[in-house]
Amino acid sequence: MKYPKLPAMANRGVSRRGVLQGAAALGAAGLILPHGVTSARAQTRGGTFRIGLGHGSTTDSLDPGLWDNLYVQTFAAARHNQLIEVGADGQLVPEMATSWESADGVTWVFGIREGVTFHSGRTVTVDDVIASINHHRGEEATSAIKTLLSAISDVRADGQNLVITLEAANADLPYLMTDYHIPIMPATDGRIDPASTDGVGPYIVESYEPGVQASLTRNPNYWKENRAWFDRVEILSILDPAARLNALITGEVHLIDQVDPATIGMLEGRGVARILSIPANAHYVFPMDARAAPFSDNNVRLALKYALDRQAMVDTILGGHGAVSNDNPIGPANRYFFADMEQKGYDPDRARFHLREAGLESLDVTLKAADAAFSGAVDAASMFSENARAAGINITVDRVPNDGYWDNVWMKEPFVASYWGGRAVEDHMFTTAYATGADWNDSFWSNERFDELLLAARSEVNEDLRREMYHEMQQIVSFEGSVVIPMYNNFVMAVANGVGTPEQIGSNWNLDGFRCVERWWMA
Amino acid sequence: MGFAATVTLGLAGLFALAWVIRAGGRAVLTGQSRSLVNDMPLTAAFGLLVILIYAIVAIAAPVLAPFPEREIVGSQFQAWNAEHPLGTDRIGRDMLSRLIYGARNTVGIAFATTALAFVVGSILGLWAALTGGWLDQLLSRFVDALMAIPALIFSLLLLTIFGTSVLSLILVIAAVDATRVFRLARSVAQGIVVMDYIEAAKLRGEGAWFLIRREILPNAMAPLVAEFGLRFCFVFLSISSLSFLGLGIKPPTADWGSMVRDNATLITFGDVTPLLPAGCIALLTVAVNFVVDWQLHRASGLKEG
Amino acid sequence: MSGDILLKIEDLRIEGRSGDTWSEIVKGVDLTLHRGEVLGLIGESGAGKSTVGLAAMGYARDGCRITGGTIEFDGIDLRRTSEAQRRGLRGKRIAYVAQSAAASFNPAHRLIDQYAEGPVTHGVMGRDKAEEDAIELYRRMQLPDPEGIGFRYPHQVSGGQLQRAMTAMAMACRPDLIIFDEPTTALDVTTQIEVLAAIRDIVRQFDTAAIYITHDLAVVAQAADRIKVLLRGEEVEEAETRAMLAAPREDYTKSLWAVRSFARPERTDSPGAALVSVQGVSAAYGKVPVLEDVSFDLHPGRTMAVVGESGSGKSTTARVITGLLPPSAGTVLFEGSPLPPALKSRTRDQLRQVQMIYQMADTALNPKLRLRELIGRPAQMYLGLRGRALEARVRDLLALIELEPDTYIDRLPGELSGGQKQRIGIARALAAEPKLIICDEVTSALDQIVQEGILKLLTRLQDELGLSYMFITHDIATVRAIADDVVVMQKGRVVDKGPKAQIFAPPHEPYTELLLSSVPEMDPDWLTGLLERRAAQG
Amino acid sequence: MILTRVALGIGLLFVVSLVIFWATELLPGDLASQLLGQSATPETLAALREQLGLNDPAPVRYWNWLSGALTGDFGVSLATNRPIADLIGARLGNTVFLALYAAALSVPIALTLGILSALWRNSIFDRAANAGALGAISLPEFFVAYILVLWLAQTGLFPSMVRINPTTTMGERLYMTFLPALTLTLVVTAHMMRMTRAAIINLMASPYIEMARLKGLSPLRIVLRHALPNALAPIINVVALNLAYLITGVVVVEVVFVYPGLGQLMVDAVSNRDIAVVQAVALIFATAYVGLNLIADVLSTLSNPRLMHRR
Repeated sequence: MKYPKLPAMANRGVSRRGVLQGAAALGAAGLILPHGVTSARAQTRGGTFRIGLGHGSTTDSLDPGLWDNLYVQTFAAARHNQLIEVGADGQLVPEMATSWESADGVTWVFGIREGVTFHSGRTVTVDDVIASINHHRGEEATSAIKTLLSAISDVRADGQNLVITLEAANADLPYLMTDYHIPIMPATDGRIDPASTDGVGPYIVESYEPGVQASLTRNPNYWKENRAWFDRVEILSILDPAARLNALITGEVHLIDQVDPATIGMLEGRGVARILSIPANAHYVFPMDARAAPFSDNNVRLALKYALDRQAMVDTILGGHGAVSNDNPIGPANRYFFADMEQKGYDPDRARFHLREAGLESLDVTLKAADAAFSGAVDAASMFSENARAAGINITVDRVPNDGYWDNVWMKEPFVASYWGGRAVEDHMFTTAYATGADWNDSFWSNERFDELLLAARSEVNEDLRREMYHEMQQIVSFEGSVVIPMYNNFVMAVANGVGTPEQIGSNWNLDGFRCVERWWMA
Repeated sequence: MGFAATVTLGLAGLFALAWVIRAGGRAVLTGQSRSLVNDMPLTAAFGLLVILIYAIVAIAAPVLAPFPEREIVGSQFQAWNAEHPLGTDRIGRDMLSRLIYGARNTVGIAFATTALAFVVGSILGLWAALTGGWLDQLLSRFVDALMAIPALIFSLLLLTIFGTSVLSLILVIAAVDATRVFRLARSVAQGIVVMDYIEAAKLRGEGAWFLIRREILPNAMAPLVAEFGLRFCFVFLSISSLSFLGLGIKPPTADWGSMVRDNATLITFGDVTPLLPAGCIALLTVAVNFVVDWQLHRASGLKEG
Repeated sequence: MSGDILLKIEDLRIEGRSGDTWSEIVKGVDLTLHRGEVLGLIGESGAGKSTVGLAAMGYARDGCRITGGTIEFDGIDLRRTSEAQRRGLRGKRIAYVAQSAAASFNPAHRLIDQYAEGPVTHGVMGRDKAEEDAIELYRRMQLPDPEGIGFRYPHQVSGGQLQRAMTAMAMACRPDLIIFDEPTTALDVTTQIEVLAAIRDIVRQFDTAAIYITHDLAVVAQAADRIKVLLRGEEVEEAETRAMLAAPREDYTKSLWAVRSFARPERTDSPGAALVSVQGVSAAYGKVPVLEDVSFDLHPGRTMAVVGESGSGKSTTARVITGLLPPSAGTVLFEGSPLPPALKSRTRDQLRQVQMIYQMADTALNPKLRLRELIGRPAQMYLGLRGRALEARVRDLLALIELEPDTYIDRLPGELSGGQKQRIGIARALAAEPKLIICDEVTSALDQIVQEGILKLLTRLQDELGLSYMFITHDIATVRAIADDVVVMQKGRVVDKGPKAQIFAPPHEPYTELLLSSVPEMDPDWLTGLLERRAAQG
Repeated sequence: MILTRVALGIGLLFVVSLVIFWATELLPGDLASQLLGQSATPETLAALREQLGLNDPAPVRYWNWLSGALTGDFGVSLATNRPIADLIGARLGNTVFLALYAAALSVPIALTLGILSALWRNSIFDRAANAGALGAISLPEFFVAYILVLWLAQTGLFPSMVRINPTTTMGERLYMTFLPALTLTLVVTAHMMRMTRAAIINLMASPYIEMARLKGLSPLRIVLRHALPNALAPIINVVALNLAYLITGVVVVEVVFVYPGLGQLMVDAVSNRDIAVVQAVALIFATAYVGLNLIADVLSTLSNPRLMHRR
């Protein structure tokens, strides 16, 4: 088992940075598509679907503002709907919002679906939606997305419509509304009850024991057709990887996440389950504090970037379920991904060369890692340090407790392991973590040219120019940036043969964008 | 399975070897050491042999190991083959070499820890028993309080606070063990301090330190040694339980406790690799305790444990 | 008396193990016992008398094995028969009475349960019958409250009574033969005779044959028809009791009561000023008072014997003088100046002046230290001797106590005999060059011949070094042998004190009388006579 | 005597709560930062801290907790706002159930093996039992668990994990928790067995055992009726010690078998800095430990006539 808290932490990465993600193929706002993109065939109702997740803690909260791990996220998706769903293909799909549009990008109008009832029987009103959003706003709000929603200056009702006014124009508000933190919950005099499990989602909560299990039964009045095929859903928290595997093998559960890459081969050998490996923009990183020596010298950073065997890491740490990254936070799934950029390989001599450029014969650095950063982080670090020694770089791996990793190590120590959930929109990725002085710029890197380009690109309308700008930015981050990004990791899950899955699986989140509970079925 | 057969065969071999050596000893040795060998049961001989082998391996690790401790020499989880007799681990380091270095690190750490725990625990325990009164009360109650906190969770707390460097690992486990040792030492000493020779020494006007060092300790040795045997082996277990909670020995240091942990998932698929480090621990435990039991028997069957 | 033969042992050979080497400890002993006959088996420790006694039950202790000879009990060869059959005999037809009843009764069960266990498991009688029977036997053994005593636990019953209860238990199945293994040795003189009498009577009443094992001729003389003397596993001689007492053939037999012949010459010189003066001392363990107003003087160069039964406060007096137990009242003067009551507050020199020798040399010597350190430590501490000087001193002391320095200086106590250990205790006391040595029952754990050696050594040292002894003992014979002055204590009080001659010459204090009269004498009729006399006095 | 012991125990609990509180204070980070994790920004942190009352100085918070606890109110879990009572209730039941289950398996086995190997000491049986026991305790718990799962669960004999809900019957419960119980049995049996053996062998040299032999009793009866009663005290103590362990020390097994017990709760609470829960569980553990030791002492007193029936 990982330290009980850890898997949750690993996923926090997603929880924060995944925001706004999900419109891979979508540029302009407001384009509406029919929902139910995943064509359902041969689907049958019935059965009890059991999920074993390497997440969940006895201290998990029901408060949407504090949802932070795959367990609560999946649990939430099973009982709640949001304004907008992200389809398996990445398209925005109307959910509680039937439509959304904005003339200027400042004032947004959402049509709210009528006649939908909560599990408790009440009909959903605009006020419920407003309360659900406001729960994350205002002084006393303690929500994880408080800062993200700070761009909203006003939320009000206009008949059956919801009107949201922003501080400044933002074409991406619809993505914001897909965030899992904002489920539609029943409101009483303008406030939602954070401790309530009442929602409009596909399943009704029967029992819930935090950190142990939740069982739900199908919502007979669910408004979507050909969704929510199972009669019952049970979500179990199984933190120990071996126990998870055993549960799947012995048929106790039908779906597990975080399959230990080392054992994937053997698991497939058993023939009881199949592996779903979904490429995504999520990536593992080793940020270096660019403010302080030795990392303040780009040659040192380059030396390190040439001193690791990325392919070996993908094979070993991810068991091949991922792709080599070129120190590029923008993933292949992104619109402006710079595919033709010169790929850095494992090249000790080149690394030595850069060391000498930096006026160094050898380099001694300490890399702090914990599996809290991402599962396999410590192994990855060990491999890094092994590779690097050939280049005269001595990396001392310091395995620190998972407990408190994000508070005491990340963005505190000069050289650490970390994880990013990736972004569908380049701008968001760069703004969150690479713009000078950004909240989560965990390498404290600053580059004038980069910042200029970032601003320009945001307002640039010419596709080609925009593409070039983003390519240049990726070039800069890759060769001057202060993060080593060895690989993009797939979402890897193992599914019992008895369960039917659509041929397209959502890549915006793990477990088919949390929606496996309503999209999958018993074959 | 073939593995089981190999193991049984190996153990049988060790026993045979032990028997031969003992026979040899009886033939060659004389006097004191002779009588020592004479009343040595086969189990004890076996134990000594195993410990000896471990010691050699630990000391000569760099010579014996085919590959460096931390070097990645191939793909992960290779099956047993000519180049890697025991295959490779999860990031492709040579299993055999890791095991050999593991002997060095694990045994070293375990020994340091246990030794520390015993120095502190037994001295305090003897002192408390000798002095009695409020000091005894104070120490005992405090130790009780510490023992009332589950060892694993307590060390977890401490390690989270002080970090998981080898040093703090040793200190923390030693601290937790020391409480157990204290209890034992105290109860043993209470049986000794009532002896006439202690009274005689007091009449002579000896100080507490002399009484502990020369009068009590030598007579409390037997049960302490026995406890030492067990505690020594429990250190491995503590370490592996801690690495189960992500607080074990830091990579790339090879230590059996963590190695069991790292490869444990493989057992799910009936792969024997994780059995190897576990087996090393088990074998040592049994060996050490065989010797301890024998020593106890010689020191007129004092209680074990 | 001499009915048909009950037990016939021929050429019995038994080996004992040390380490893993076996050595013969019983070397071909023959023994014949008729029904209803009592055979006294005497010898020193290591003579193999207990081993022979147990062999008569076909039993050998752990670490012993019967290697030769035949043991025929009532026609059954105990060496040939199955263990099961031997078990059938033990407790039923051959019973055993151990030396220390206190240790041989199972502390976890009530007396009567342990009594009934034998008869019931052997199917001799039912539980209820067994209980009635027990009460009957308890009565015959003159135990107080025979109905109730059986329902007590061993620790609730005094030693003398336990010894009788155990004899009763042995009688439970009305065996043909009982082995008495030093049944009275651990008892005070006054209780000893009661038990002795009880045993003798019950054996006669049931006409049971018995083997009575002891080291005390005088005791066995009272009970046995015949006496066999053993020495290192071999028979010395065997004879009818009276014959044996009247005319022992072998020198060894004669030497067995030599201690009675040894006596230090009477002192004529008048005592000097008191070395130690105990003045109105009272003391208590917690609430329990153990000493009340004890006063006496102890003179330089003389031996003062403190006599009394266990619990009379002898040893406590010693603890007060040494400072281990600060008195609740009264003072102890040393050479006229008061000693600080508590050990802690005494100076090194004060500590040095008073040394102590203990009864149990085994527990008084740290088993893990070599003689070099055991003896050397005091000299090192008090006299600051180091290195060569220290070694030389240790060697002198060893020579002084008649142990060859080169052989012994590096031995451990475990490698010494009981007598030698006691000598080391003496040497350790001498090493401090004290004025007073307190000897607490130093001889009572030793064989008589060894005792004599120790006593001679002590007197010699006294004459050479002008030491004073405070000699705590319950053994009147020893007192007669070496004391100059005597203090008689009972229940924490001094009941009688004065020069030896005066104490031992009538008229006596009543308690002194009781003590003196209780000392067994070499006369088979002594016990009978004594009992009659006491009965007469009522 | 018992009263003083109880008083001592309570004092001890107090010390424990202090130690635990002090330790959790030293832990880096606090509940707020744990809850928000990476999402934490200074202002949300501040707001949450205020809300959770983490801004009071440590002594104040300790006092608040203590005064609550003294009145039997252990407060609510800061993380989930659930009353600690019902957070712990079910889990305490589970933990105790598992402990008793394991004890019911291990104690008889341990005693039997111990007595037998004392009876036939230095026999093959004795040595084998001894070596086996040592082998068992020298394997990490989770490892024993995995092996059992491999043998007994993957073959479909027993479930590899425990899924109990209010509707599970006793029978199902016993069936489902068999593997965890068996694991724990393997872990604790060895110690108890060795102690039993040692305690009995220790007595076999005493005169009253020889006396029993000379009364012609069978070896078995001698061990059972004459040795065992006097060996009870140490045996009772070691059993109590292991019971305490079964209640307080089984977090690893809980994790492997997904068993909702207190250990898991405690570890979670620690890593979330949910001090109220940590304290409550720690106190339960300490109480179990103290209580069991107390019971052990009382029992061994009862088993000892010397202490029961004064002269």
